[in-house]
Amino acid sequence: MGPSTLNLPTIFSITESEIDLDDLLAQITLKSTGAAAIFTGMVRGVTTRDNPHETEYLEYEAYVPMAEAKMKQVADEIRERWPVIEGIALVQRVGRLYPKTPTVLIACTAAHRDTGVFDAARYGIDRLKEIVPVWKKEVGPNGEEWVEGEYIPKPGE
Amino acid sequence: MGPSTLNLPTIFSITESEIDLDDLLAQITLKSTGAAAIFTGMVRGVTTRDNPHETEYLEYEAYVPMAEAKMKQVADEIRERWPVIEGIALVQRVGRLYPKTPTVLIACTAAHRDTGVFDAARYGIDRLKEIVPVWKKEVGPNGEEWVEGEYIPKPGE
Amino acid sequence: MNHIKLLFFATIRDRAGTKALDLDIPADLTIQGLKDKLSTDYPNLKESMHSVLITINREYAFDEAVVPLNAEIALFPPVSGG
Amino acid sequence: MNHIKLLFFATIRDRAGTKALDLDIPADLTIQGLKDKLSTDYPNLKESMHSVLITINREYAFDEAVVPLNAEIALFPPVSGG
Repeated sequence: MGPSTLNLPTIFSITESEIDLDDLLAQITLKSTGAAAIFTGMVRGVTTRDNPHETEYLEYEAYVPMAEAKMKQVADEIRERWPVIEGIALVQRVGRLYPKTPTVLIACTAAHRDTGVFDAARYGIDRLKEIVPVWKKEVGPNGEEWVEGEYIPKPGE
Repeated sequence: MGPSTLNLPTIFSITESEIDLDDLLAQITLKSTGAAAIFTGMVRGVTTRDNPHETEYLEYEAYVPMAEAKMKQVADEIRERWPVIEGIALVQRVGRLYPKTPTVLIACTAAHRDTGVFDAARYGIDRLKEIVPVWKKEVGPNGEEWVEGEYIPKPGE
Repeated sequence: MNHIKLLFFATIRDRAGTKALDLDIPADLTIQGLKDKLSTDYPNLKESMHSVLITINREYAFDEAVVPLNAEIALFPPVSGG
Repeated sequence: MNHIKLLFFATIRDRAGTKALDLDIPADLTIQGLKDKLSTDYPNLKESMHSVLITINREYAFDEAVVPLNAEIALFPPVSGG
């Protein structure tokens, strides 16, 4: 079996700095790692689905200590569902972010690619968007507007 | 709808250089991009599944012009199955590669995360391992051995 | 009495006109009671109280919960990170 | 006659003892015929001919295919990249 859970790298952070994929990936790669699934979200300058519009920039803010605690919780949930996961990184960038800029990253590593590493990353980003207290205000040619989430956490989440 | 397929960025390369995730991601990010799913494989120094063993390094080689043509084909197959995909990068590193080093990357971008971008990346790595002519020799404490693939391409692949 | 710290984020902060507030509340006040008090004292917030998310000491909390002593309470709309 | 270029990779190259070979073959030789010829001329390759993958001008090819003029033919084991 792999190394004990205690020593497995878990990174979670709210940051104003650029997201460095190569550095984060290196930090969650063990000697037993053979596969990584990474999701990144970026600011869309042009949106065509639902309500088509353009975006000049997004202004992100976070309730930092709670956000980091909830990211830790998302990582714990991932490890509970996919015990083969070795390293996990969850990073949310905040501040004023322009189109094409990566704003969020979820990365999961495992020994092999066929034991859930893709599903784990997918779960991570879905969950982050449900329970991690981060908000964004969209600024475009028609003024500014807060983006409204829709998930209502249940007791114990 | 998004930009016409003709202008969509598609990167495919066999390289001896380090894989730069941030740079590749930037190259396949459009103004309409909001999500990226990235898979990377790396050299496992310690393998526990099937035949447990240690690896000192892997020596990769490729039939370069055909490998690049087949990577292009994998990208075309992805676009046919998931027309929402915006940018695609497929990179295989060759040469002598040590544990923890990323050896391969598949990245797909799309406007949103829920329209197939994860499945497209998963398909890309599975397909690359079936039809792209690259081989690796494993060197460890007990000598060296070619890693044997098992897929037999069908006519027209 | 219970001395608590309130934090507001996103739309709720815009409506409250402030990021944070120190508040004295009765010792056995529930989250529902706190919402009622805020609706009365800060009319701008009244409409938001239906859909607001509330946390007690950085965990999601619900209407029946009693606000603990010296709690850090945050009020914000459903999250929209990513 | 048909002048073709053969390329060997991985295990097949190790057994052939060379990376590439120029070869003259009969004009209507099939891939199966080429395999037979290689098994005879290069006994080290005989065992590999059962599982070898063969490409003609960088596309996967099968036993019935006739080798085109001046073809680039590659022989290799199932791929193992990634």
